[in-house]
This record gives sequence, structure tokens and C-alpha cells, in this order.
Amino acid sequence: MLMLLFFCYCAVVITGTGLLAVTLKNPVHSVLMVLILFFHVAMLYLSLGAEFLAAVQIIVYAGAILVLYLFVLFLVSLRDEVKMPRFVSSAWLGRLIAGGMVACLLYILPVFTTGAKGDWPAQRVQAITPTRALATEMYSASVLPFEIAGLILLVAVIGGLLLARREKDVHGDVK
Amino acid sequence: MSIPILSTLIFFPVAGGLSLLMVDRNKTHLIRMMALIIGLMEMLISLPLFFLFDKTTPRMQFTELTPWIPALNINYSLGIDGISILFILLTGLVTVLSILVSWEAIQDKVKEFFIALLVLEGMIIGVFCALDFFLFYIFWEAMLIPMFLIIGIWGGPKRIYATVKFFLYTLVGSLLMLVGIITLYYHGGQTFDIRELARHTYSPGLQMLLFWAMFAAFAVKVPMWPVHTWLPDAHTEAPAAGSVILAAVLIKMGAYGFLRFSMPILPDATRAMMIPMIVLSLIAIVYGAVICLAQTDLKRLIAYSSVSHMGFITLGLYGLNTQGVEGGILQMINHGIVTGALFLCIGMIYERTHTRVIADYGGLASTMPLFAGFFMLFTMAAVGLPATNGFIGEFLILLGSFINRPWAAFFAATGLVLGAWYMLWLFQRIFFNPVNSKVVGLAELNLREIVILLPMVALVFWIGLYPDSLLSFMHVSVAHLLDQVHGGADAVSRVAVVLP
Amino acid sequence: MIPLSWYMALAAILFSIGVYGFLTRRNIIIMFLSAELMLNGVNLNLVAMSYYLESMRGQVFTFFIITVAAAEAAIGLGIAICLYRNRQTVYVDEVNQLKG
Amino acid sequence: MPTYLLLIPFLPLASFVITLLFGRKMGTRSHWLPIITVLISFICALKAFTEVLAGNIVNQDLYTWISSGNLHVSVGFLVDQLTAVMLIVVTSISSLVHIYSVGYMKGEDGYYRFFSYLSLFTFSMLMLVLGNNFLQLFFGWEAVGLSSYLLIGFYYEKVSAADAGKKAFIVNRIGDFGFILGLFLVFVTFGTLHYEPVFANAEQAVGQTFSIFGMHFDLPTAIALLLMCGALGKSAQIPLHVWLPDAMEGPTPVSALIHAATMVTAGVFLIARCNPLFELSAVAMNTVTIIGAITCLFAATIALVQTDIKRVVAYSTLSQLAYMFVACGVGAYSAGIFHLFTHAFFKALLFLGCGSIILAMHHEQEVGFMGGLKKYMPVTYITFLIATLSISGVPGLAGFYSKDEILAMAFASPVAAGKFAWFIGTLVAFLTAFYSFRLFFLIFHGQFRGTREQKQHLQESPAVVTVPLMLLAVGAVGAGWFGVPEILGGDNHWAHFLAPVLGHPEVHLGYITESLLMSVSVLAGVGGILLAWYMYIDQPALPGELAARFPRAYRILRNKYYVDEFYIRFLVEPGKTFSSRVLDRIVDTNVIELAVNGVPRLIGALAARIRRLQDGQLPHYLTWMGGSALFLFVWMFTR
Amino acid sequence: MNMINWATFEPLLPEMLLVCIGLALICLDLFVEKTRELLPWLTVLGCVTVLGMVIGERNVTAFGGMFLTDAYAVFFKVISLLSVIMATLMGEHYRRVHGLRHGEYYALMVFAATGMMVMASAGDLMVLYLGLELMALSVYCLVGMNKGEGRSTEAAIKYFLMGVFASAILLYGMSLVYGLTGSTTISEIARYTAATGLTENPALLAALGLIIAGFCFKVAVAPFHFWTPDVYEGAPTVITAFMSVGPKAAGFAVFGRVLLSGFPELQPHWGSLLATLALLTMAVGNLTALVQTSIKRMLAYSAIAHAGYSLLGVLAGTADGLSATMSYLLIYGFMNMGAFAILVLLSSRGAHHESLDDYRGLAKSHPLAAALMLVFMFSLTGIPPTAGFIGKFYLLRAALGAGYTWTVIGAVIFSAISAYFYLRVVRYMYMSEPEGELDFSYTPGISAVLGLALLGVVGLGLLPGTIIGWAASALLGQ
Repeated sequence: MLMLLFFCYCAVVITGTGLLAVTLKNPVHSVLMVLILFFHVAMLYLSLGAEFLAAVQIIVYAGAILVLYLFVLFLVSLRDEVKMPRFVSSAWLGRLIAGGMVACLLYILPVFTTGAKGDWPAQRVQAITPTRALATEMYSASVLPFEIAGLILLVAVIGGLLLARREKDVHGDVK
Repeated sequence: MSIPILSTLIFFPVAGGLSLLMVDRNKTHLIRMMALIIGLMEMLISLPLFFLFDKTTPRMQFTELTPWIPALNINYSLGIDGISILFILLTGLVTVLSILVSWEAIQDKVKEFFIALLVLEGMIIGVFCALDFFLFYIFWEAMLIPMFLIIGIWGGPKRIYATVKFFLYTLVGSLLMLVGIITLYYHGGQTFDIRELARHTYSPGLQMLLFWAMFAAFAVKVPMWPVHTWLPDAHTEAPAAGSVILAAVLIKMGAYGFLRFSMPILPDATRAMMIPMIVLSLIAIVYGAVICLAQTDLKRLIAYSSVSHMGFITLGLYGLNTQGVEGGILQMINHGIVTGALFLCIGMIYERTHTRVIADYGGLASTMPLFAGFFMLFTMAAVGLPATNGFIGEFLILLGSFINRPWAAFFAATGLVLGAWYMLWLFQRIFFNPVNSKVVGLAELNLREIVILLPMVALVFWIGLYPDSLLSFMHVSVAHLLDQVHGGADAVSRVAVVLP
Repeated sequence: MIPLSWYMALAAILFSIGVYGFLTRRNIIIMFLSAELMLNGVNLNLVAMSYYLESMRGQVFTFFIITVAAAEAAIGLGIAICLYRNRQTVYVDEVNQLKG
Repeated sequence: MPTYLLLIPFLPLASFVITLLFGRKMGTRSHWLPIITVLISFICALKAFTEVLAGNIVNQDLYTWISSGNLHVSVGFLVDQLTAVMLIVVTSISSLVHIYSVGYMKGEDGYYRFFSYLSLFTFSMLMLVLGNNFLQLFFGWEAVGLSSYLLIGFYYEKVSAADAGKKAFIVNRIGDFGFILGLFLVFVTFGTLHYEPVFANAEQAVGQTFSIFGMHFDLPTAIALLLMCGALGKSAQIPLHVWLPDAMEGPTPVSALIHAATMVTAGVFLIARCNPLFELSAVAMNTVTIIGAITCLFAATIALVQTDIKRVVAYSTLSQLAYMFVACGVGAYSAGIFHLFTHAFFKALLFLGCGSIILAMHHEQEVGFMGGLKKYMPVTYITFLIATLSISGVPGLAGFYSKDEILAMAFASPVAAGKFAWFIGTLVAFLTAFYSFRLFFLIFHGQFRGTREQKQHLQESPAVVTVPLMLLAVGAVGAGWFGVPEILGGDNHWAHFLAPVLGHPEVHLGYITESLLMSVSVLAGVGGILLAWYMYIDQPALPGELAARFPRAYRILRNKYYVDEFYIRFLVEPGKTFSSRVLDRIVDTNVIELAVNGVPRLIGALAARIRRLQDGQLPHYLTWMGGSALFLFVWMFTR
Repeated sequence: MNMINWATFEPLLPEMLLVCIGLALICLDLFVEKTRELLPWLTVLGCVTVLGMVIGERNVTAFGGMFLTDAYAVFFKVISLLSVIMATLMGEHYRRVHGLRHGEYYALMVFAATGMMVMASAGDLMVLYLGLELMALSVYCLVGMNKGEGRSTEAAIKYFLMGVFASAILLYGMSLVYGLTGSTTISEIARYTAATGLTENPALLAALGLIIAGFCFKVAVAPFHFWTPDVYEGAPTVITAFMSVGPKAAGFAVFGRVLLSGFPELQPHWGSLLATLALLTMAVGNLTALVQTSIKRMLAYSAIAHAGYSLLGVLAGTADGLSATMSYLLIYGFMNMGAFAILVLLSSRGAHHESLDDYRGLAKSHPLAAALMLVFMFSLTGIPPTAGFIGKFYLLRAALGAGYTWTVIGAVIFSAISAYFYLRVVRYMYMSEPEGELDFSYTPGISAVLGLALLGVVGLGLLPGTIIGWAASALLGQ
């Protein structure tokens, strides 16, 4: 029952902040809303026994990515943001599609069946703690994606550097 | 045959053409000479075919077979029979004449022109040699490229419209045929070998579909009514050599396609679609002839007359009896010679006057009597005067169609009258009537031009007087073809009903 | 015990909210945020399934998605800055020179 | 194959080729080769004739021309009685015309061309008559057409001449349309195109039917009528007669040779040659008779009012050819050929006489400018008179015997239309005499009505012209004596000679009937002559008055019953209009081309619309993507 | 718990080498100024080495089915590497003319290639996704590389945003599949669905729909194609060339792998869906290309159209079909690279010369370039004896063999329509008079690309047996 209440709370907050995030006029407010949302998602992760991911959610998402967004938001200056229209002219279609999507995604739930059970039953996870279980999985079966993820981060670094820095090109013209 | 003579025939001109690449583009005379020599050598190479050909067997001769795409059972398979041999010889001749007629007419991008021409020759010969449907398709389509360029680069003022029209028209048809070919492949035992394919039997419904798929390609190429409208444009805008090749061999490929593929592979559909095909042919005959009367452009008129003549040819082929088919094949050669010659003539005169408008001519017989004589001769061959080749073909075709369907011959024979009408009218407007000021003082044909026309004259009479020399090549093959079409059962309809 | 479908429903809603924002907002940064919402929807899905399927795969996947999200954020923001430098705008409907 | 036979056609052929190729260099000497060759041909023809007289019929193949399936056609010669006669006619008239032309064509541009064409014609005509099969006949048939075309259009820079040549060819082609279908039917019926087996088996076609367009025709009738079509075209019978008067645009020797003596009689030759087939069909015979009779009258009436001397003669040719048709139609083939034979002489003579006059008149052909030429051109006058008398059927002259034979045969014929034909024929005999003498009087009698300049130059033609006239005059008188009927004490050698080929209808006319008929026709002829004398010598004003009194009739006759106008209005012009307005502008340009060009245009329009989707607006793209993803989701879900 | 040791990573050797090359390139670029001229050649050398290793790869299933080095993967890796090699050579020319910062350029291309190779080998949705992102992120950067140029950045932002959206959709589909089957390994998914009769589950189909949507975006299938023209036009030409070949081939690699290995039983369902999409794609690509005046943009639309053709092989759902798609992609790689190489060749600093009008009379001023372009255009049209025809033929054959007759007829009709705009290039080059002066020179890099492309187009056109045999055996061996 407590779980239920907890879930409902999280669900309401997530939905609410989500909606607010995408509708609020001021982008900074939106970022704040998303921050709240991330926290609540992290709480749901906790309730699903994914402690590590909850932590990552907070640290990486909330702590790093959102801050980055905020940073860029300030960088690109917000002079007239609040005076400008928030939505694109075809927003009504976007709403329709989003509405249709949620309807469809919910519609398939009744026919959804869960697949084969994995080899990490609750007691086994609890025996070595979920984080350790995750690590075990990650560094054995999923070592390859792990490596690739590392590579992706490398590319992100190079790419981010490449794109964001001001530079002289080889011909010496200042861009 | 240890020497791959057919491959040589296909690739010699291609290689020869490409060898022109190495010549400096400013040495136009050298380029012309080289092209001519290559063309003549090609003719020389084709001669053994004529002499070594065994007329007593319907089997393919001079065959070559090399696996090409083994995964799909596609082979580089060549061979000729009595139906195709003549076209190869004709192609060789016509190419040489085209080279000669372009001697001075082509002054721009000379090198490219002769390369295109020689490559075209190779591809066309490939079409007539291929025994693998896929290989055939390759040549069939590949030939579009040089032709597209020849019309588009060296053509008349509206050349671009004409060449694009030509290309797209033919391409749509060909691609639909490609679908048919592949379908055939699946139903015919996963092979493209046309002899194998002909051995299989297909359900009537499938045959009908395949028939129309092939029809799409062949009818456009022929061109049959109502998919003929590319031809007047292409002919009109093409340079002389282009028109000649187009008229002489290129549009024969369509009729050849019917003979080589549609008929033996799809006998039931062929028989079933005989009447529609005949009706289309008749429409083409009459329509093409009548519309000639409205033409004011010299080449356009001849182009429409080709529509009419090709109507005769398809009529003959779909007579599905010996006389009709043999006449049709012979008429293909004849039309190639005669219309080719007419286009050669037009090219020569165009070089002098730079106009194709009929009204700009008149009284040319006074200024260029020799030319008038040649033109008269070809005109007479075109209207099917006996002793010229045109007569033999038309006679056999009409006879063939009369044997089984007198009404068809009845309508087709109106083509004889209409043909005389428009051709003579044309002749009158160009050569007779008071001398037009625009043609005063034109130079008579020079030696080169006479040399070009003489072989055509010789052929006109040779075939006209001794058609057996060509007909004898096809007797056995045509009989074999008709056996395939009629399955040997319906033999009665193939011969004239002789009273007791 | 809360049924899986509840989580999935929430994930679906979250995803759709992301779609909503992504399709309707003009500001590119907000669009990035919306994309994160979509990814969070997916993540929620995966974590919930992982739990119910007694498999770690979902969590691992989520972990990678978060990683990728971070990388994407870096590059996306880099491009956004580039854009801002070039065009002095972060509004998506003002970026329409390429068309036709 | 005897060499002399080969020489007959092929010498002229060689002459044609050589003269055409080298004539330019030979210049004014280019007539020698053609004349010599045609003379040799004539001699060979005489030899052939004697051989036939001796009973040596030749029927031999030279080589196989076409062979396809069960069709085997040869080039071969059949020299029988009929052929022999034709050979004589062709080579003799041709020789004379050749010689005549030396004078007539002197100084013309394209002198060599003229002679080479004459040789070509001779060759073609000889091939026509020599052939032993239908296809070779057809070859000659078309080749004479070509020569005719070339010679009519000899003065090609004249639009009317070029038109006339074209017209002749095309009208003949219309006839050939039927002819060639007839050949097909013969082949389908008999499995061969050679005369001998066809005629031998002709009987077997009786009772068979031929079906086309769902209709059934009696087979022999169908064959005969189709072949007749060809004959109608070549022999210029209604309704295909329109080309012959126009053909007078050609040089006069040509008119004499081709359009009077030889080529136009090919139709008669054809019917005579195919008599075993025609015999099988009463319908065909009647048709031939009726067409002949109608043409006969039709042409004669037109000739009454024409003023161009060559046209008058041309219409008289039509009329005389129609006699031959009537003869064939009533089964009197030998009579027809007989008339062909005599007609060749007197009509060639008439034409050549005309030529002589035209030469003297400096190419003036309107009779209105002539008159009183008698004193200037005595030889021409005499010979022309002989020919006119001959055509008028004055007893003793060639025309009398042959025409009389025909009329008698027509009267006696069991064929239904025979009596009708006889009546018309007799009437036309009167008309013929009238218009022939009208012409004669207008030319040679009365006052000269031309210009002073023309008058100064009036003189008799040179010997090269007059000698052939005289020779032909001999023929015009004596050609008839081969066939003097029994009633006049002759024994009708002609009919007996030709009987093996043409048969001889069993005619039993009583002596009285026959003499009565003969009297009637002689009276008609003499009456015509007298009337002409009355109207053009005695009362020269009368014709004008008559024309004024019956303006409509006069106009109709002057305008040849408006047949040409009818054809132009209802066949030629509609054809051209249909071609340009309907086919070229509507069907090709607006239907087919519209589809051909319209599809790309449609595609282009569609492309432009699709292109508008790509408007550069990222939100739109995203919306499309989101919507499409949703669509895919739903599509798959609902599978 | 399996131990991780060196041997485990052995199948990864080529990819690892490639990463090392990438890192080396960056280091050289950063620290050794003098070697800059050599970087493209080093890249080519490295890629050729890797190519050699790839071809020599044994058929191994590593990392618990996550990584497959079967012949199928090898084939796509070859295409990827070829695209990198050719793009590098082109870039060498481009750099001389336009001046791109090249250290990162080559490195990013190498990383993108690594991503593609991972995709080709991916046996698991996670690996697949990560490979895809690795490639995509690299390409986003490459597209936005010409920072000074507005359209490059615009292209990058468009590509990026749409790419992110597509990834999200793809991920949602994957998450559903994971939930439904309990696995992310493709072979596992196939085994599970077949074993439990999950094939009839609409949720699985719907999830597959989302996955297909994601893949369709990657390979530019309509209506997920909207990014293509804008991005292709905006990106530096070399990158456009690269994108139209490598990443697209990689997209098809995973497309084919997931559909045919993961959901073969569902073929009737996704087959008809893809048939519709293929037709739509061909329609959109070919029709819109008709009205373009920029050759670059026209080639972008042509890329869409060719994606439609390539889909024919996938939707057939047979080994035959897939091998057809494979051959086609390789052939397309050659001809498209060739066409783009001409574009690169003609462009000069400050002027892109991408408009059709710039090609007027090219045959007169530069016959060789025109002749090459002619060959590539005819090949793209699919006229024999060029390779383009062989590829198209093979696709049509496969689709017909699977019974998609009407789709094939549609394909050939659109193919005929496509002739119009390809030929328009030829027309401008050969049948018009030159207007302005075009000045350019052949550098070794561009000459090598042109030569390679010509060799591919003509060679594969005349002797297609080997490539088709290879593609076919790649699938039979699978």
C-alpha cells in the first residue's frame, strides 16, 4: 500500500513536472522542473532496486547534463525568450501526435506479456547487492557495449571540442 | 568454332571505338579514317558468317558459352540462326555507311561521335547475338547510351527534347520487360537461356502477363501504334547517321524481340494475342501512312512512313505463317536498306541546304539529277515496286496475312496506295515542280556520297530480284519458330489452303 | 506489489510528454530537455522490466543510454552553440535556409 | 530458253541502263541505242511470232524469284498466241515511237532521259506480256506504271505534269490494290501463281466460296472482280479513269505509246489472259461489260466538247478501251485483242499526228488556235485522216473490223448485259465518228485561228516524224485485215489464231442479223462524220449556239462530269484534312502526345507539391516523423 | 561467469586497431604539426590494413552472441571501410581547396567507421544501439564541421535533433522488445519468439514498428527521410558522400540483421509494411529529385530513392534479397562516391559549383570529368553495362522472387522516372555550351577515388559474378 502511494506520488510528480517542463515559458523554469522530475525518476529506480542507476540519474543527469543545459541556456542569452512564442506554429499537430502516442502506447499494455525470466532473481541480487549485480553483469556479458560506450564518450569529447571552440581555420581567416 | 567470331563482332568495334580515345582530338581526318577502317574490318569479320552459315539446321550456330554470373545461372551465351544472321550483316553495312555519311556532316566532337557510333554498333550486334535473355537485356539497354548521346549531342535544334523522349520512352518499356524477364526466370526453371525458356510451358495467364511485359519493350522499339510518337522526334532531330542507324537497325530490334522472345517462349499468348497485334499493326500501317500526308518536315515524314512500314512488319510476323514471318523478316532488312538509304539521302541534302522543310525544296531534279535518280529509286523501293526489295517483303507479308486473315490483308493493302500517295507527293515537292530559289546551284553528289548509296542500290535490286539468297537463310529457322508457336498441331493454318 | 504495467504506463506518459515537448517547442535547448524526457521514459521502462524479468540487462542498457545521453548532450550543445554563433538564434523554426 | 526470247525484253533493259547512266555524255546521240535495241526486239518478236505460228509454244522458267513456304514464283516466259500478238504490238509501236521521238523530242532537256525511259517502258511492257505467272505480270504491271509516271512527269518542273504523273501512279495503285488481293486469292485457291496450273485447275474453283468480313462470296467471282480492279486502273475504266486524260501532260510520243497503244491495254490483256477465270463467273463478266459500256459512253460524251487535242484523243482512248472491255465482258476475248491490235495503230497514229501538229504549233494544244492546217502539213493531214476514218469505223479500215466484231459479239452474247453493251457501243460509234471528225475538221479545215507568229512557223514535220506516221497509217488501214469476218468473205484468221488461248465463243448470228448489225454501226459512223461536217464545216456557228442553249449539259461535259472534282472533294481533300487536322493535330499531338508529355507534366506537378513538404522547417519534419512512427506502430499493431 | 581475457577480444581486433588509428590521428594532429600532410594517407593506409584484417576474419560469435563476425558483417564492414577510404581520399582534395581542420576530421571518420563496423557485427540490441550512436555522434560532428558556414551548422542541428528523436523511438521499441522477450540478444529474441508463439503478439509487432521507424530514419526511408536533403546539402560534400554510403550501408546492415535474424517469422507483416514504405520512398526521392537545380541536393534525393530500391531486398525477407541489398549497397557506394567525387572535384574555395548550370558544357571544357560523371549518372540510372544495372536487377529479382510484383513494377517505373534527372546532368554536360570557366585540377586523392569508383562501376557491371557470389555466400554461410 505504501508502495502504491509512493508510486502514485512519483507518477503524479513526474507527469506534472514533465508537462510543466515542456510548457513553461521560461526555459530556466523548465530545467528546474526537469530536475525535480529526474529526482523522482531516481526514486522510482530505487524502488525498483536499481540503486546504482538512481545514483547515476542524480549525478549524471541532474548533476552534469542539466547543469550543462543551464549553462548553455545562459550562454545563448535569454533576452526576449519570455516574450517570444514558445510553441512552433504546427504545435497543434505535435500535441495531436503526442496524444496519439500516449494513447497507443497505453493501448498495447493489456496485450503486453513479459518475456523470459533472467538469471538475477531478487534473492540472488540481494545476496550481493544490486550494484554489485549490475557490475557483474556489466563487466562480463556486457563488456563489449561498455567499451563502446567509452568510445562514444571519447567521440563526444572530441566532437564537443571541435564544435564549440572558436578557431582559425587553416587559411587564417577568423571565424 | 574455335574462333569466337560473334564476340569478336561485338567487341571489335567497341574496342576500336575506345582505341580512338588515344587519338588527338584535332586529327579529325585520322579519326574518320580509323573509324571507317574499323567499320570495314567489322564487315570483313562478319563475312564468314554469311559463307559458313549452315542453312539446313534451325539450331543456333557459331555459339559461345561462358558462365558469367554463375550464382544466378546467367551465361555469356551467343549464337545466331537464320533469323538473326542477316541483321548482323546489315548492321555492319549500315554502320560503315553511317560513318561515311558523317564524314563532313559531323564537325564538332568528331572523336566522341565515332566512338559512340562504333560502340553502338557493337551493342546492336550483341542484341542480335545474345541467347541469354539477361545478356540480351544488357545489350538492349546499353545501346541506349550511345544513341542518347548521338541524338542529343549532334542532333538538330530540338534534339534534347527528342533524345530524352526517346530514352525515357524506351526505358519505361524496357524496364517493364525486365520485370517480365525476371518473372520468366522464376517460372522457367531459373535460367535465362532462351532455348531453355522456350522449352518450358507456362500457364496461359502468366504467358499473357509476360507477353505484355515484353510488348512494352518491343512495341515501343518497333514502334507500334500508339507508342510511336518518339520516333518522329528522334528521327527528325538525330544527325544523319543517327537516323540511318535508328531506321535501319535500331527499330528492327523491337520486331526481332517479338520473333526471338515473345513467340517461341510464349506461344499460347502469341496465338491468343494475334488478332490484337494484327489490329495494332493495321492501325499503324494506315495511321502512319495517312499522317505522312500532313507532314511538312522531310525527316518527320520518313519517320512516320517507318511507322507504317513497321506496321507491315509486325503484321507479317503476327501472321504466324511461313510467308508472313519470312516476309516480315525480309521486310525488316528491306526497310533497313530503303529507309536507311532515304535517310542517307536526306542527310546529304541537309548538309547542303540545312533545312528539312519540304516547302524549301522543289525542282531539285534539275539541279541534282543524279541525286534525284537515287532518291527515286529508293522511293520506289519504299512504295514496294516489284523488282525492288520492298516489294518482296510487302508481298510476302500481305500474302501471309491474306492466307489466314484476308480482312487484314485488305486493310494492309491500303498501305500500298497510301504509301504511293505520300511518297510520290514528297518526291514531287522536292524534286519536281518549279525550281525553288533555295536549291539553285546545289552541288551534285560527290564521289563519297555516290559510294555510300551504291551498295544500297545494289541491295535494293539484289533482294528485289533474287530474294532467295536471303530467304534461304531463314526457311529452316522460321519453320522451327512456327513449330514452336503452333506446337506442330495447328499446321494447317500455316499453309495456303489449296483446292484439291 | 505494483504491476509492471503501471510503470510502463508511466514510462509511456513520460515518453509522450517528451514527444510533446520535442514536437512543439521552438527553443532547441528545451527540445534537448524533451529528448531527455523521452529517454527517461525508455529508461524507466527498461529498469522496471529489468526488475520484473529478474534480469540485469535492462539496467545495463539504461546505464548505456544515460551515457549516450550525456554524450549527445555534449555534442548537441556544441552544435547549438555553433548555431548560435552563426545565426544568433536557438529557435528551431528560424533554421530553415536549407529547403526545397 | 531461246536466246531471241531473252533478247526481246532484256535488250531494252540494257539500253535503259546504259542510256540512263551514260546518256548525258552521249547527248544528242543517245537515241541510237534505244532505237537499235527496240528494233532488234521487234525482229525477235517477229521471230517469236513465227515460232508460235509454227505451233511452238514456249513456257519456261528462267529462275526462281521468290520461294517461301509453299509459294514458289519464277521469272519465266510464256510465249503463246496472245503473247505473240502483244509482242508485235508493243515492239512495233514502240519502234515507231522511238523513231518519231527523235524528231519530236529534238533539243529537249533530258533527251537521253526520255529515251532511257522509253526503253524502260518497253522492257516493262514486254516483261508484262511475256510473264508466265501472275507475279511477273504484276512486276511488269507496276514497272510500266513507273515508266508511265516518269514519262508523264517528264516536264517535271511543270506542276501540272508532276501532278499528273503522281495521279497516274496513285490511281493505278488503287487498281493494284484489288489486283494484288486477287493474286493472293488466286494463290490461296490454287497454291500457285503460275498461269498454267491455275488455268488448268480453274474449274475446281467453281462453287467454292471466299469469306471476308463475315460475308461469303463466290470464289471465281471474287477472283475475277479483284483482278478486274487492276485492269480498271491500268486501262482507265470508270471509276479509275481519271488519270488518263491528265496523263496527256507527258510528251506526245508517250501518249501514243503508253497511253494509247500499249500500257493502257494491259488491263484488257489481263482479262484476256485470265479468261479461264473470268469465264467462271457471270457476275464478273457482266460487271466488265457494264463498266466497259458505261465508260465507253461516258468518255465519248466528254470527248464531244473537249478542246485540247490530246485530251480529245485521250477520251477517245478511254472509249475505245471500253470497247475492248465490252468485248472481254461478253466473252469475245479475241475480238477485244483484235481491237487492241487495230486500236494500237490508229490511236498511236492519231496521237503522233497530234504530236506532229503540236510540234508545228509550238506546243500549242488548244484546238481553238488551230484550223486550216491542211495546206501546211499534208502528210500529217492524210495520215490523220486515215486514222480518224479508221476510228470512226469506216469500212475497209482497221477500226471497222475490230469494232464491228465487238458489237456483233456483244449483240450475240449470252451475257445479260450484252445487248445493252451493243446499244451503247453503237451509239458510241456514232459519237466517236462525230468527235473524231470534229477534231479533224477543227484542226485541218477552216481558217487558222492562231497567232501570226505561230502561222509563220507552220510547216510539215521532218521525215523522222512523218515516216512513222506513214508506217502507222499502213497499220491503221491494214491491221484489220487479219480479222476480216466470214460475212465479208474473210475467214477471221485472227480469232482462229487466238482460239487456243482465248477460246472462241460459239456465236450463231444469222447472216441477216450480222449484216444488219454491221450496217447499223457503219451508218452510225457515217452519220457521225456527216454531223461533224455539218456542225463544223457547214454551220460553224452551231456548236457555240448549242453550248449556249444547253449550258448545264455543256458545263458538265466540259468538266468531265466533275469526277475529278468529286474525287478531290470527297477523297483527296478529306484525306489530307483528316491527316493534318485529325491525325496530326488531334490524335498525335493532342491525344498520344498529350499522354506522353502529359504524364511527365503531371509527375512534375506532383513533384513540385512533394517538394513543398520539404520546407526547411525542422518542426514539420519532426511532426512527419512522429506521425509516421505512430502510423507504423498502429499499422503493425493492427496486423 | 566467464572470464575476460585477451582471447575474448580477438574478434574485435580490427575495430580496436581502427580506434587506435583514430587516437593516433588525433595525437599526431595535436602534437606533430609536420605530419598533417600525411594524415589522410595514414588514414587510408590504416583503413586498408583493417580492410585486410576484416576480410581475413573468421566467423566467430563472441561476447555471448553480442558480436558476430560472420560474412554478412564482413561484407558491410568492407563497404564501411571503402567509404572511409574514398571519403578520406576525397577529403585530401577537399582540404587543399577548402581547408578543413583535418586531424579531427579523419579521426571522426575513423570512429564513425568503428561505429559502422560494430553495427555490422552487432548481435545484440545494446551493441547495435551503441554502435549506431557511435557512428551517429561522429557524423553529427562531421556534418557540422564547417563551422563558418551557416548551412553546415543548420544541417548538423537538423540531423542531430531528428537523429535524437529517431533514437528515442528506436529505444522505446527496443525496450518493449526487451520486456516482451526478456533479452536484447537478437538470436535470443528470435529463439524466444519462435518458441513461445510470441509472433502473434500485437505488442511485439507494434514494438517492431517503432524499431523499423528508427531504422528507416537511419537509411532515409520515407517518410523518415526529411533530414536527408537538407543535411546532405548542408554538410561538406565529402561528408555527404561518406554519409550516403557508409552510414546508410550500416543502417541497412542492422536493418537486415534485426528483421531477418530477429524477426524472420514476422516477415509477412513487416514485408508488406516495408513494401509500402519502399514505394513511398522511391516516389518521394525520384519525384522530388526531378525538380532540383542543385546537383548535390539532387543526389540527396537520389540517395533517398536508392534507399527505396535497397529496401526491396530487405523486404523480400530472403537470403537472396538481403544479398541483393548488400551487393547494391556496395555498387551504390562506388557510383555515388564517384558522382560526389566529381562534385568535390569541381568545387573551389568560395564557390561550390553544385548547381546544374555549373555543369553546362563540361564535356567541352573538361571531357574526362564529364565522361566520368556520365558513367556514374548512367550507373545511378541503372543502365547496363554499368554496375548500377546489375545491382538494380538483382534487387528486382529478389523482390519478384518473394512475390512483390507490384512493388517491383512501381520500382521500375520510378527507376524510369529517375532517368530523367540523371540524364539532365548528362544533358547539361554534353548538350549545352559552357557558360563560365571552371578551373580545377586533379589531385592524387581525387584521382584515386575516381579511378576506384570507375573501376567499381565498370568492373562490377561487366563482371558482377564475384560480388554477387560473395554476397550470396555471405548469407548462405550465416
